[in-house]
Amino acid sequence: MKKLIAASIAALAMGVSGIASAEPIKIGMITTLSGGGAGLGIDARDGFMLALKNAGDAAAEIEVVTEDDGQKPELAVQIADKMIQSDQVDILTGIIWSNLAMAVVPSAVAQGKFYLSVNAGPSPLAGALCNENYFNVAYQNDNFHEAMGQYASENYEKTFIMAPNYPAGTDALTGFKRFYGDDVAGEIYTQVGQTDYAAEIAQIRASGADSLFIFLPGGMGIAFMKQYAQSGVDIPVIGPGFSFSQDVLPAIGEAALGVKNSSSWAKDLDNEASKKFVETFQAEYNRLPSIYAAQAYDTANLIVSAAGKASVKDAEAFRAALKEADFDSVRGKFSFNTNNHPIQDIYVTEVVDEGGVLTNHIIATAFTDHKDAYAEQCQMQ
Amino acid sequence: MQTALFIEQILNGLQLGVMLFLMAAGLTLIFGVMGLINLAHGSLYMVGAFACAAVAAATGSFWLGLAASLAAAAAAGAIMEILVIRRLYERDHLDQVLATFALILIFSEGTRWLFGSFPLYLDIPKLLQGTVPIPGGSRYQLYRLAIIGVGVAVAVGLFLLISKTRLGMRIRAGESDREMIGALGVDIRTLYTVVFALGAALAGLAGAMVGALQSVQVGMGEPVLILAFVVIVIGGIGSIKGALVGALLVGLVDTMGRFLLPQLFGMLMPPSQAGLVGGALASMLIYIVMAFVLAMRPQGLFPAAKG
Amino acid sequence: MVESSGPDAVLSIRDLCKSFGALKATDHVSLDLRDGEIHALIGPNGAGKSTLIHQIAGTLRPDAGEIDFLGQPVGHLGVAERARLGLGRSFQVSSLAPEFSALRNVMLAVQSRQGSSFRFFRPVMRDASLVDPAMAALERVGLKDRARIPAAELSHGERRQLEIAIALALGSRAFLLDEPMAGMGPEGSRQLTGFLDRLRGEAPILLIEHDMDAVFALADRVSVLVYGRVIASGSVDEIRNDAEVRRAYLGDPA
Amino acid sequence: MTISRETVINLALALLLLAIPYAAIQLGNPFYVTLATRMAILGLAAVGLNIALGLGGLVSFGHAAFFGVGGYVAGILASHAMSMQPFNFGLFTLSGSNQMPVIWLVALVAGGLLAAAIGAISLRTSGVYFIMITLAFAQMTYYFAISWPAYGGEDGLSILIRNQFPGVNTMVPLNYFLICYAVLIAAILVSMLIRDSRFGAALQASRQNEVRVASVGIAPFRIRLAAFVISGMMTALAGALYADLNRFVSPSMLSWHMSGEFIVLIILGGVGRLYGPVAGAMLFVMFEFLLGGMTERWQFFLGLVLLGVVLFARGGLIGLLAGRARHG
Repeated sequence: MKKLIAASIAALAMGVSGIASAEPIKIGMITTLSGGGAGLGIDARDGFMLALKNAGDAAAEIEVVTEDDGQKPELAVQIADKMIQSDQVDILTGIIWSNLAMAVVPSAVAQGKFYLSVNAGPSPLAGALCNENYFNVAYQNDNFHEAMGQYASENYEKTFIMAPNYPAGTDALTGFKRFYGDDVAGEIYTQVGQTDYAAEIAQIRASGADSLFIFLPGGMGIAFMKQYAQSGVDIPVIGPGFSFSQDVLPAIGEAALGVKNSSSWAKDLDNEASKKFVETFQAEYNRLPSIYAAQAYDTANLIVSAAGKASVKDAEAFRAALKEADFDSVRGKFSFNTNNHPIQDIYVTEVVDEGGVLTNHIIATAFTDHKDAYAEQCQMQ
Repeated sequence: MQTALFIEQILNGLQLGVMLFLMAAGLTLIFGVMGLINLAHGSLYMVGAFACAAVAAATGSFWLGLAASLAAAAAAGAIMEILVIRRLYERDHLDQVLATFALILIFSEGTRWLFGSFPLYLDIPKLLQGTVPIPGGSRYQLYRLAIIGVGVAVAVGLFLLISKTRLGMRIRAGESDREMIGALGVDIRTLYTVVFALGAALAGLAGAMVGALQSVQVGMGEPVLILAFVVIVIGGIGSIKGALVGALLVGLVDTMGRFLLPQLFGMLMPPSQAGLVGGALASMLIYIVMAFVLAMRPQGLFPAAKG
Repeated sequence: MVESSGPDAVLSIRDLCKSFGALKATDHVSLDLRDGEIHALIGPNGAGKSTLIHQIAGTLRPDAGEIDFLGQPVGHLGVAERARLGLGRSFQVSSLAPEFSALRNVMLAVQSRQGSSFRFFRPVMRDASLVDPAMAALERVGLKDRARIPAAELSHGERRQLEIAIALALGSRAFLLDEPMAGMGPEGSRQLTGFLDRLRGEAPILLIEHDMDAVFALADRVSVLVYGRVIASGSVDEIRNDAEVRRAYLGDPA
Repeated sequence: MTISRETVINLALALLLLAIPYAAIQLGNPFYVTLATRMAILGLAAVGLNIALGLGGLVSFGHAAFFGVGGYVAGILASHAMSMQPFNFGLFTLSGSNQMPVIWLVALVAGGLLAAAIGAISLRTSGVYFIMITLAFAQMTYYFAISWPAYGGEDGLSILIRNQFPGVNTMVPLNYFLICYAVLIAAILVSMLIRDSRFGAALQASRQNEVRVASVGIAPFRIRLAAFVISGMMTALAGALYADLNRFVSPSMLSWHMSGEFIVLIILGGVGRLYGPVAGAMLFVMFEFLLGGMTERWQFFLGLVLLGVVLFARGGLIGLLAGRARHG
């Protein structure tokens, strides 16, 4: 009986969407294309579209609607409602920021839609709030901080740590200390959106630390690095990759040279998929790709691989196809943990000057086949 | 080492205070003379920063940029006054709030239109780069000392302007009796435009100087505007002296709060928690100070003759 | 010049002082208001008459001195509390709710007299316990026909009448009237004089007035205020013949 | 008794708002139901503000504080209900709730308490001081929400499943619209009663002439404080509904742009008009949606329109349609 109903609903759905030979997939991409964080969203969108283009015929039936969330959670929710109710998308993706993801993802998956994260990986979605329809193709937020904690524990004695006073900030420092230990030279939480770090720099100078770990995304990091360089303090800086990725490096300028940071991908990573990605991205957009573009590129390829195996209308089969992660990741090896979050290697990279362009080169591997710390809390069957 | 840190933090507080004074002085002057509340003052700060960054990028000279920021903010202020603000003097505060709120939207979105969403970058001039030694054995950034110096110079200049010059006499007359000054034969419309442009130029100057330290982006004026409001509410609206005292108070309280509160809580709880609680409390501290001042003196520390 | 207040004093003021900087606006003023009388307060412009009224009503705080009303000190009370005790006041410059009709202005006073303004649901215009007394007060001052006109549209004289209607509606135990005749034509002044004459039976009036004809026609007692000091106090005849008053105030060269 | 032109326009507006979602479903564009719900909720918030601003002349630039507190009440109660963790107050514990009536009640109380605290200090001042102080207090709650990590801080707090109303499936957009619409109409009726009551008389009189009110024996401070509290409560209720509409709360509900928007709604519709806030909210949301669909620069044009309204059309939409306001 149940099967019969399911079958007739499927028939109905097909009736609505129009019967096509290959199963069409409609993807709603909500990302940040305006405002201060637009650079990240634009990179993600471009990386995603590039993958579909490179996939050629395999992606012919994939349609993408893109909308700008302006980095505002309410707007993102409104767009998600509209995409689900009016555009009737099958898959949502594209959100850069954790707070927007927390606003959109739980109710989207509760309505039976797939959500694939190209960047944000807030801890609740990896743990207690995990969902079979939510796949994170990027990282769990703590991962890069954990890698730096690991690196610092091997290379430094007294690290001073600093992050903004908001959940991603506390997660960052918690993640760092998970592998470094609690014995830090100092720990400061700054205001979100703070633009002047004179008071903090004074404390860092006075602390006698031998290294400084910062997590200050976006404009905060740019402002801090400029002021830090001017202050005459010469304690080496380390941080997660987001603060020193390709999109922000030109803004920080020389002050970033030599900074060690962590990433799951860098453009000198030696594999075929990565080489093709970097090459075609530069040809298409005439700039170097960032980690955001790389993750979105992988996300699109994951969808293409799943679409080749199952119809998106058959949620169960499509979910299984996604979970296989049977695609050529630019990160080399990539698989999903029980909570649908990545198992991947994380590298330590260093900012170098490559013929006048600042970029990151891999110098070490911090973790091999790293899993996040929240999978145990995920009750997903 | 602790003394050095303390001195450095006090200097940081002074620098923030001085920067707030540049904003608050214009706001309070405009309110004192014209009785107008201008929410778009933060937009003039932004205009100054963008003008400085754009000109500095084009010419390679921070100093030309600084001159441009003064000129651009003063011009934007004068145009704003002539086109819009002039019609608001006789209106109630509600209309003034609304119209200047509309101006913020226009300025912010207009600037984004012209310059794009990405922050512009402005560097500290070569001359002021580096640090100088301060008592206690530490070093302090030269540029921040220069900002303090500029702030003190502006404060002295404003004081002289208002107490010694003809323009100052007219401003004082305008503050005490708007009709009398008309009767004296002063062209009141021009006076208002000049005062508005002066306030705008101060805001633009602040924006340019701070822009070099931080980043130049759309919306940068709004947090500063709200701090400036707190400053003039504490100081007494319409009083330049109040603006100075209020600005220094807010600058010092904010900086020292962020510095000392986490340490204070650190005596009671583990450091990571102390950082969170102390940080949360520090971000509200100036508002608590404001509430306290108002509970004692509803007209602020230096109430102007009229409100 | 300090006079003792009789046992029937409704309002009595002792040694009131108020300075604005160097200017002594009120300089050890003592006076009282007895049941059933009209006590006129006269003096040249700037003598401090309005400042005195402000202190009695509570809008200004005196620097020193005492104010007793109905046998109890009121110096520490606010404007609203004094008004609720029964100190009714009219203003030198008309002070009304301009958008409200004459009727609603008076109803506000009735509402205050009845106690709570914290009633949220019953529409006032359908509340006879408010409308009827207010109409009655308007009728007494001759404004019944103008009840529905917004206060802003009333003539100058009508606003004066409205202020008195408000004081009436408050059920005041004493009236402080600050130049009620100002801006009225001769006919209006004559009518108002007659009205105030009858009003004194209801509650005593402390009257500030420039119109000397009205003062001399109405007042039981007159006090003369010059440079913040009461220089003379007595019956109309005594004041008319007081040399100091003639010199200081009426400009008599003698 | 004749029915005034304004009453006719008010009725027409109320019916129009009610008609939008039904038309949207007929036209096969269910997203407009969400837009209409937004109109109703923002209208409710502005109806609340209008009690302080329109009737009392209290230009509060900090009503986002109440809106946000209402939102956080909904989010926090729901998250505790979801995780089955009761609130621990030391001596006793209280469980969370996902029932809208309970949430609304708590939101009203929380909004009222916050308004009483802010009002008690702010109302000691007037004019520009009042505007700036209310703004500053709202900023204080904003920074508090951002830096207090227990309930999401800057990230905000998700309500996974919309809270429930007895007997109604609130996840159906039309049902939720009807709930919000009913609350809006009830709030308008309450504010009408208040306007015509003794309290309303004292409140409106103290806007027109504070000294007069005091001199007839009514203390304006207490009247204003009560009005501010009622106003804050209504706006907090709107915040709780808004949180459930988005199934998400974040500090941006507390930002000063939000406070500005509420004032804008009132001005667009017409100050002191019963339905002004509703007319304003309908205009604003429509404007935001239509212009936002056409250009990313819609705020620029919103600014121009707003400037035009303030400078040249002070009566707002209802003023244009119904002519000058009359006060009985």
